[in-house]
Amino acid sequence: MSASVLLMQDIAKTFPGVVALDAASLSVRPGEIHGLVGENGAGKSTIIKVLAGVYHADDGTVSIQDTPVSPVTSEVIHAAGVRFIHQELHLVPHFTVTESVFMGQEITTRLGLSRRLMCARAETFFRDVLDVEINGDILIRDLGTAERKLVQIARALIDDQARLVVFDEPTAPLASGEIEKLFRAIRRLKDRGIAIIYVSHYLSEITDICDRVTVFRNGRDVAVLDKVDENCANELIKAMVGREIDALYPKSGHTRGALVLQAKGLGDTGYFSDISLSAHSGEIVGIAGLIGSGREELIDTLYGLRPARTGEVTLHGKPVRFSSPADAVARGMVLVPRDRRRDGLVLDMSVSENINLASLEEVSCYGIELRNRARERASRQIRELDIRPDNPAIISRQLSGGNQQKTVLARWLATRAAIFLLDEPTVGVDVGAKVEIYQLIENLARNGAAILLSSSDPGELIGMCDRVLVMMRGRITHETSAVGLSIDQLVAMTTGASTQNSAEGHADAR
Amino acid sequence: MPMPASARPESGASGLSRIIDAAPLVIFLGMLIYIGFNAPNFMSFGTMQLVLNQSVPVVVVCLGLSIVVMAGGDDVVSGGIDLSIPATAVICAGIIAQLVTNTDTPLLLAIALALGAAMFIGIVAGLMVTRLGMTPLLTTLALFVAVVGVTKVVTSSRRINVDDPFIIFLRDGEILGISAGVVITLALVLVFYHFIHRTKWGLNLQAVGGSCEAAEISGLKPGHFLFWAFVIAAFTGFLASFFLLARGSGSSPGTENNLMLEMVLATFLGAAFSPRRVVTLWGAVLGAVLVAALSIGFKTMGVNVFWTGLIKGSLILVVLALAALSSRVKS
Amino acid sequence: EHLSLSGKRIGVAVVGTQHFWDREAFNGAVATVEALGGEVMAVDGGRDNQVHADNHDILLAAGVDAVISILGDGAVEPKFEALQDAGIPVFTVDHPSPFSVNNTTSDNYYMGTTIGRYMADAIGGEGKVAVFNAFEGALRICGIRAGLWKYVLADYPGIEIIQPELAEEFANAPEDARKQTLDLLSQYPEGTLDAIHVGCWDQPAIGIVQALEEAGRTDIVVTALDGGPETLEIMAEDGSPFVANVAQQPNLIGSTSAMNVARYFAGETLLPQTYVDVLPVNGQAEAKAVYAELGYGTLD
Amino acid sequence: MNQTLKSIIARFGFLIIIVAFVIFFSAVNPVFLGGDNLMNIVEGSAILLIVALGMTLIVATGGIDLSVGIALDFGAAFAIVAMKEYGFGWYGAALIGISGGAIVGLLNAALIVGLKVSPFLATLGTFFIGSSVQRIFTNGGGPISHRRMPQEFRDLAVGDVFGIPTEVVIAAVLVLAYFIVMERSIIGRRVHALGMQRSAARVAGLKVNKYLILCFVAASMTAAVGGLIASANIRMFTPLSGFSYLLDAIAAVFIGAALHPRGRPNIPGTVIAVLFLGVIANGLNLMGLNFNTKDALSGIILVSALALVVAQQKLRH
Ligand SMILES: Nc1ncnc2c1ncn2[C@@H]1O[C@H](COP(=O)(O)OP(=O)(O)OP(=O)(O)O)[C@@H](O)[C@H]1O
Ligand SMILES: Nc1ncnc2c1ncn2[C@@H]1O[C@H](COP(=O)(O)OP(=O)(O)OP(=O)(O)O)[C@@H](O)[C@H]1O
Ligand SMILES: [Mg+2]
Ligand SMILES: [Mg+2]
Repeated sequence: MSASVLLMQDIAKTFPGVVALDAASLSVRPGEIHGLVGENGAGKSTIIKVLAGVYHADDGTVSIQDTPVSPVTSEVIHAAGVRFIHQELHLVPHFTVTESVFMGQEITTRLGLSRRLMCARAETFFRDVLDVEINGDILIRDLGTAERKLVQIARALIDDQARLVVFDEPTAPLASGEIEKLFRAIRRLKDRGIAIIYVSHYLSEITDICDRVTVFRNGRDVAVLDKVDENCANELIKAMVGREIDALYPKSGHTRGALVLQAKGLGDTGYFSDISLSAHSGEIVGIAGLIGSGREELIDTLYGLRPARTGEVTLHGKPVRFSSPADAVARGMVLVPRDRRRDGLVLDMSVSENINLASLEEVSCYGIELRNRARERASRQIRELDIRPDNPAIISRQLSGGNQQKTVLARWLATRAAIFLLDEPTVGVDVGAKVEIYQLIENLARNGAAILLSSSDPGELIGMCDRVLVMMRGRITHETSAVGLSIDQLVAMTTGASTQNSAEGHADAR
Repeated sequence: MPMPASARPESGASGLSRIIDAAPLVIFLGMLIYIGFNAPNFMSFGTMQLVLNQSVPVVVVCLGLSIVVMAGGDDVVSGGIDLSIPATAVICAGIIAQLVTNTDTPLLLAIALALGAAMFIGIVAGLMVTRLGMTPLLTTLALFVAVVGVTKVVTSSRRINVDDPFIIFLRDGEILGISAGVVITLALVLVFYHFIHRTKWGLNLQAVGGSCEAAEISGLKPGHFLFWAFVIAAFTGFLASFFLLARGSGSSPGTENNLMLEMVLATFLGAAFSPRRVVTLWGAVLGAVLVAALSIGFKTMGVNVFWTGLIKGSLILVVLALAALSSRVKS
Repeated sequence: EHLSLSGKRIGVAVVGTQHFWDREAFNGAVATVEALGGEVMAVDGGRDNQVHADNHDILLAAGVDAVISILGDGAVEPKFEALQDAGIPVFTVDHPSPFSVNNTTSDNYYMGTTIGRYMADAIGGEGKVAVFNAFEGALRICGIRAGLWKYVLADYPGIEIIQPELAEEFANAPEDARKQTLDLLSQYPEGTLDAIHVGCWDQPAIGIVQALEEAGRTDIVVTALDGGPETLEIMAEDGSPFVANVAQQPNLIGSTSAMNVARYFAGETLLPQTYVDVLPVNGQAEAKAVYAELGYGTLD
Repeated sequence: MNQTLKSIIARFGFLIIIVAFVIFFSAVNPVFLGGDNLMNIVEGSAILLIVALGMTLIVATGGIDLSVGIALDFGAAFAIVAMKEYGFGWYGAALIGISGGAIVGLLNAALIVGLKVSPFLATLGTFFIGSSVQRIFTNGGGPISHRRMPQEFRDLAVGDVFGIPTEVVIAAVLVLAYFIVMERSIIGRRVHALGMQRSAARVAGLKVNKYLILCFVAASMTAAVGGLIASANIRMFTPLSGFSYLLDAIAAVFIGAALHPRGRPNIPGTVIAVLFLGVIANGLNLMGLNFNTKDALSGIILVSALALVVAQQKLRH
């Protein structure tokens, strides 16, 4: 047996103006789960794409099973048994599960497709390998996010030729219950002798599942950890960021002000019902819940993206009815959406255009844009939030995830909104940028903003919030102070394992 | 213990949503039934056959258009669309008519030349879209203009009669008591259906249109499928030219505009009929036949000719709005 | 004469209704069928000859008692044949066909020669002439009109027809002709062009006159055919460059065709062609007179 | 060497093509470069330019408007009828004509914003309905002629302002207005944003629906201005004549967008493209070709020009 399934050495890749990879190496041993971590923009995705044959490296060598591969093309790599589970759920919504699993590798007879055979194969695969029951004839668009991820996995593995599977941030769209499903599936793959590269920003996941970890920084591999346990998180952070991070979450000490946002009996058939909540100025209120718990729909409804069927919302004591986000923004309530590439930024506009998009009046005179003022204003925000690169003219699409998220925040900070709805604000954001974003949120609260923080990261909720609301199956099942709340307790509540309203008593204790 | 897949529950709302799903089709059929009771002779075998007969050229080009839409995605502006198919049909008809009638060229040679012209158009469209990355709407619109222009040179903008027995057979012939054109078209539809829904290539083509990234990740080359979709579309234009020649007993100038409008209408109306609200082969065929039935119905009913456009346009908009509405209710 | 179509359903197929002539012939036929107590089933080809031909199938399927078919090209012939085979008599308007009982029409030969003479006279028998002539090859009646116009001009060796001939558009004809004329005028400066003729109809002439006025060119005369109310109005203006036309009576033609249907059912024998008078219009005074005579109103 | 050639094409490709055509046309017919003829080209392009301005706005919102021709027709029809039947003065008639266009825009907006029909299909529907309404109103499509219209109205088309033809002045004013709104104002910024990524613009608090309605109404009203000029040009309203501007307007917008460094629909690009189309049409007219050949050539030139502009844009990146 060879010493490594994959050996990438001194890979270099430069984009116009950006050195994405600068002599980066990566070595994966047979049958191991190999973690790959690093800040946003460290080059993780780029090296994966070099391996996939999407980008051609400027320099460096790739060998698989000790055989050099050159040139690296998607065909060769696929033939060598390397499979990719991309971060994005690239699936055709109106295709069936079977069609999606076998896309590009359909089984045919002389008469054409053998749909029944494929369907049976897919269902067997789900049952035997992934330990789930998924109907092969169901449409992708009727599936939950976790199942879609599993379909992606099945597509990569169905031909039984996989030796190395690359997961790029697979858990980003998942909630903790679903992550467990996924981990079980990954461990089963490992048991079958398949090597795995696991890219993630969640260090707890890395320490949980990986055997070895490579750390990237600025386009280089800066450390390889051969032994991974719960205690090496700090070591990882230090290698990633290049400095110690003493605390992920800023110390909070909020003074709770006036009641700003209140919802009573909010409901939308099939998604959530009877939701009552309140947020005060200077307060961070968390919303916990699995995907499908109605958390996302609730946030969208508050922001006017979806109509509320029942119930009412009051802002500053006045009842409001938002028919579109514009109404919400006009009243000082803003949203940092969970899908920043779709809803957060106009990707083909520059950073400056995006930052000014919600407050164009302020950079205009009689409706005519004052370009210099706009640019200066954007530059100021870029500097303040340390968005990199610090060029306001750069197209937002070219920014890394963390910097894109900061751009969205920068836009809203510039409007001096009073209520912030934050939907998964740190998904896909590296640890260093996370700390900065947390600090920004903290500052907002200190300055009197009311913040609703919806997240699937229990640590984040406990670390940042004053109060946490837990949603399950479209209802708020718990309301609890975050003080003294443990991650286990919170997970138990979101998954329904905990039935007693343990912390409800001290909801308003502080 | 295996966990059940958490598909979105289909109970409760499904009754209502199924009614809304079917509403576009129901409205159309309702309209036809109304016409049936009010127009003399409408509900007869003859009229049905007439409806099918008259929709034949549109059905054939609709096959091509729906394949391009399937491969390119159904956003009309940025996705796949091929407006040049009717122009291809018209130039092929022009070439065949001109050569056969005015130069005594053997029919087969004329057909071969027409096929060559169609393939050329398809390849140009395909290359411009896949290689240059031009928007299909613009590309095929411009090609439409150019091809119609060249057609004028080919035919000198004249009406050309064709009385070749094969063309006459397509017009008047019968197979098993049903008009030959209809039977041949039905066979064509079945072949295309098999090709798109029962072969690997067809499924992959749909995948490319459904999600370009998904297809790419699965090792499919979107450009390849889109290119061939345009070539196939041009081929349907070539096929349609025979039915144009048959129905007009030759080639008449100025057929392309109407054919284009009807093709687009039928194909996208077909999407409104399909429960998933996506362009499908059957939907397009159904759309073409129903629009023809409606037109003939209005004419038979004696609706004022100046008003038919208004009634047809409004009805179609109602149907499209309902379709849009129901897909909004669903999501 | 007490003709009647009561109890009869008459199909009226018209190739399109945008053009004055088509529309008036259609309206004349429809009104007369209804006045005679018949029921009308009208179909419109939207100016697409194929659709027009197809429409005859619908009339056949609907089982009408007779068909009046207005204009159209060779695509309708097999349809006429099918109608005839089914025992449904076909009456054509401005479309001679072996399968029609009767064709009611203007004398296109007379129109072509008359306008040729008028134009030649207007320019003193010599000079350069531009012609808009897109339909000569496409439609038989246009072939007759333009062909005979040229036939007459052959008698005037001093008249030269500028090559290539121009092509008017059907949709937006006046505006398109206006632009083309402006281009033409920059090519043929003052004194190098004497007349512009429209070979088969007169809508483009509206734009041609416009262009001449805009360019301030008084050295060019305009002639055309059909004599619709708009063009007669233009001819009736003082100093109009539009000097000659031959007016048809499309409404009367349509109406006559409908009468012929009634005559046929009354057992009368019809001649294959019925000619409806045309009214030559030479100059301003005649334009005013013809305008009044055709019932379009009065022009002061 | 190959590299320098590429960079030259990348930077000046389209310009080279225009210049090449100008040289070619003037070589074939010296009249082409005459002052009269150049003015002909500009004047002849005015209506198309006006229609294309509205189309640029619509394409910037990510949509398309197949009913601009109907708006143009309505503009012409409403104005002519207002003057002829109701005795309105020229400015009253102009306002009524523009309101006629607004009706078309409002119908589009209602379908697109209210009923969520896609712009392509919605405006196609409007096209059918609008065409039919014209036929009903004109008893089948007869022109409405008004030879004795007020001279002021007629001057919209044939008058001049300080020696510049009025229609050119109107087009220039509209170009300027559109340029300021689309390229320099915050409205334009918002329109571009919602055109590029609707969902993100919505979440950013832009009143997407309001802007869509505004854009469709504005585009139709602009086309109606074109209709006013068209009706003044020939002193009558010809039903269904607006359709002939549609394809050229779309082509101009997309050629113009391809000329933009980031591929956005833009006013200067549209202006250049319209003039290009005008040069081609005029030049071919002056070449003295058989009219069938002329149509074929202009179509082939259109396709090639498009391919070239896009190739040029690709080379630039
Ligand atoms: N197509 C591209 N064009 C230009 N620059 C790029 C491109 N793709 C990536 N980059 C740049 O290369 C660098 C590495 O990006 P990469 O996506 O590999 O980072 P990453 O480690 O995957 O970050 P994240 O954790 O945010 O996903 C970044 O600075 C990024 O901006
Ligand atoms: N395709 C969808 N579109 C909209 N909402 C959906 C969709 N799929 C699921 N949901 C929402 O999610 C809710 C529950 O979904 P799901 O069955 O995935 O949850 P679950 O069974 O609680 O979670 P798990 O994924 O852990 O099994 C649904 O009632 C619905 O509100
Ligand atoms: Mg990445
Ligand atoms: Mg990433």
